[in-house]
Amino acid sequence: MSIRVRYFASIRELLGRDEDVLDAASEMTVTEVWQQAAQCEAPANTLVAVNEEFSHWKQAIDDGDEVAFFPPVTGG
Amino acid sequence: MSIRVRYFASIRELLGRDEDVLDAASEMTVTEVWQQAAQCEAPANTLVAVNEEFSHWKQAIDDGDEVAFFPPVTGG
Amino acid sequence: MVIVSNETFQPWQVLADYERERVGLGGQYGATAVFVGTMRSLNQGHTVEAMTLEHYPGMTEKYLARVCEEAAGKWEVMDCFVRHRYGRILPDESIVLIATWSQHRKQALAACQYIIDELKIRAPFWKQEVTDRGHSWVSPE
Amino acid sequence: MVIVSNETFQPWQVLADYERERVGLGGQYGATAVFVGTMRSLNQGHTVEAMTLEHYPGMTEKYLARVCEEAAGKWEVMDCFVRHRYGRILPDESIVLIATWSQHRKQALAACQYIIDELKIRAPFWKQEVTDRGHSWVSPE
Repeated sequence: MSIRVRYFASIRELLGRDEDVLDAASEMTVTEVWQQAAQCEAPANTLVAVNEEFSHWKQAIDDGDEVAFFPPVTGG
Repeated sequence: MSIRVRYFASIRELLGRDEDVLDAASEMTVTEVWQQAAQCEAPANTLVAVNEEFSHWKQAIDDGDEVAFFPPVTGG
Repeated sequence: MVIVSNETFQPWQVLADYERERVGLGGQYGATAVFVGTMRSLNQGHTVEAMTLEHYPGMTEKYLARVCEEAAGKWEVMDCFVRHRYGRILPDESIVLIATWSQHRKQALAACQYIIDELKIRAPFWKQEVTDRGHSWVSPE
Repeated sequence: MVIVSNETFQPWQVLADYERERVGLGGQYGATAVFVGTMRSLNQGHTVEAMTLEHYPGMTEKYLARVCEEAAGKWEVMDCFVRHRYGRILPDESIVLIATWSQHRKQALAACQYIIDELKIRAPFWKQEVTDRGHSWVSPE
């Protein structure tokens, strides 16, 4: 299965890229997506979205999902 | 002494006039100003201002003061 | 600034003009909170054709200026603006415009809310509605 | 309506245009509450020359539309409008505009406050400041 992994703001800068595409053999959680794609420890307070909705690290990911990692937001 | 007494909104309509001028021999309270000027019972919830500031019925009035009586406000 | 006038006003035009003519605050405030009260054509189930807003000239301006000062004392606001109509008002016309400017949003919002709440409770205005049943004074909230 | 755009906007002009083009609400709402967030040239004691606002296209619009729906469910608001900038922003430029329309002032004010609060907490925007000390990500409140 194929998963699009996106990074924003300081996470994007930390990793030096704004996305990865994962080809995974079996079902993964968000935590496993991070580990496999980023290959480093996630900064404290990193937030997670799955398919443009806020989610959590234990969420199971399906084929075609988009997973995003980003720091606490500062809009408005 | 001379006191200007003003009436607004439903109080003005009740009394059929928008002001009176009282010539008083001695110091008066707001209550006495109402009694002498309006010569009827004040409607419940009537509010009082003295010299354009919210006041109360026991306030003593000086020569030249302006006393106003009006119903609860409904601006905004 | 407090303006009490019988002229109609367009709130967004008033704010654009006010900000353009005001000096020295550009880049300093991070938050503006605004409240606009508008005349409705329907009130508590009956059609309102027009409204007459009476006020106590002199006391109104004094009272509103004091409320603005109080708001500026309670929260760190850099500027407050209040404009209120009196006289004959038609549906969809603006009755009151309140705006507050602050460095921070919580201050601007709290000050704006305070001013409209105090205005509603104490500012000497009285509304009389013109309906198909004649004239009637509006009851307080 | 939710608009997320990198174009500068003048909030009062946006509101005037929006109300003019909207049909069917004239005379129905009695209260409009507005919040505008503006870029400051000074933040926590240092001069800010510019800001870059990054966002998550798609998620941002979805999230803001959901917050507006939530606000309309919690309070009786007839309409909500949100406009938010992204990209390079200069001091004194507007960052966000929120407006709510309701029959009653408490509903309009509460909904407006809710939308800006939720936006601040959760909408996927990230500010980076350009100061004389270089670029730096803004810390959350």
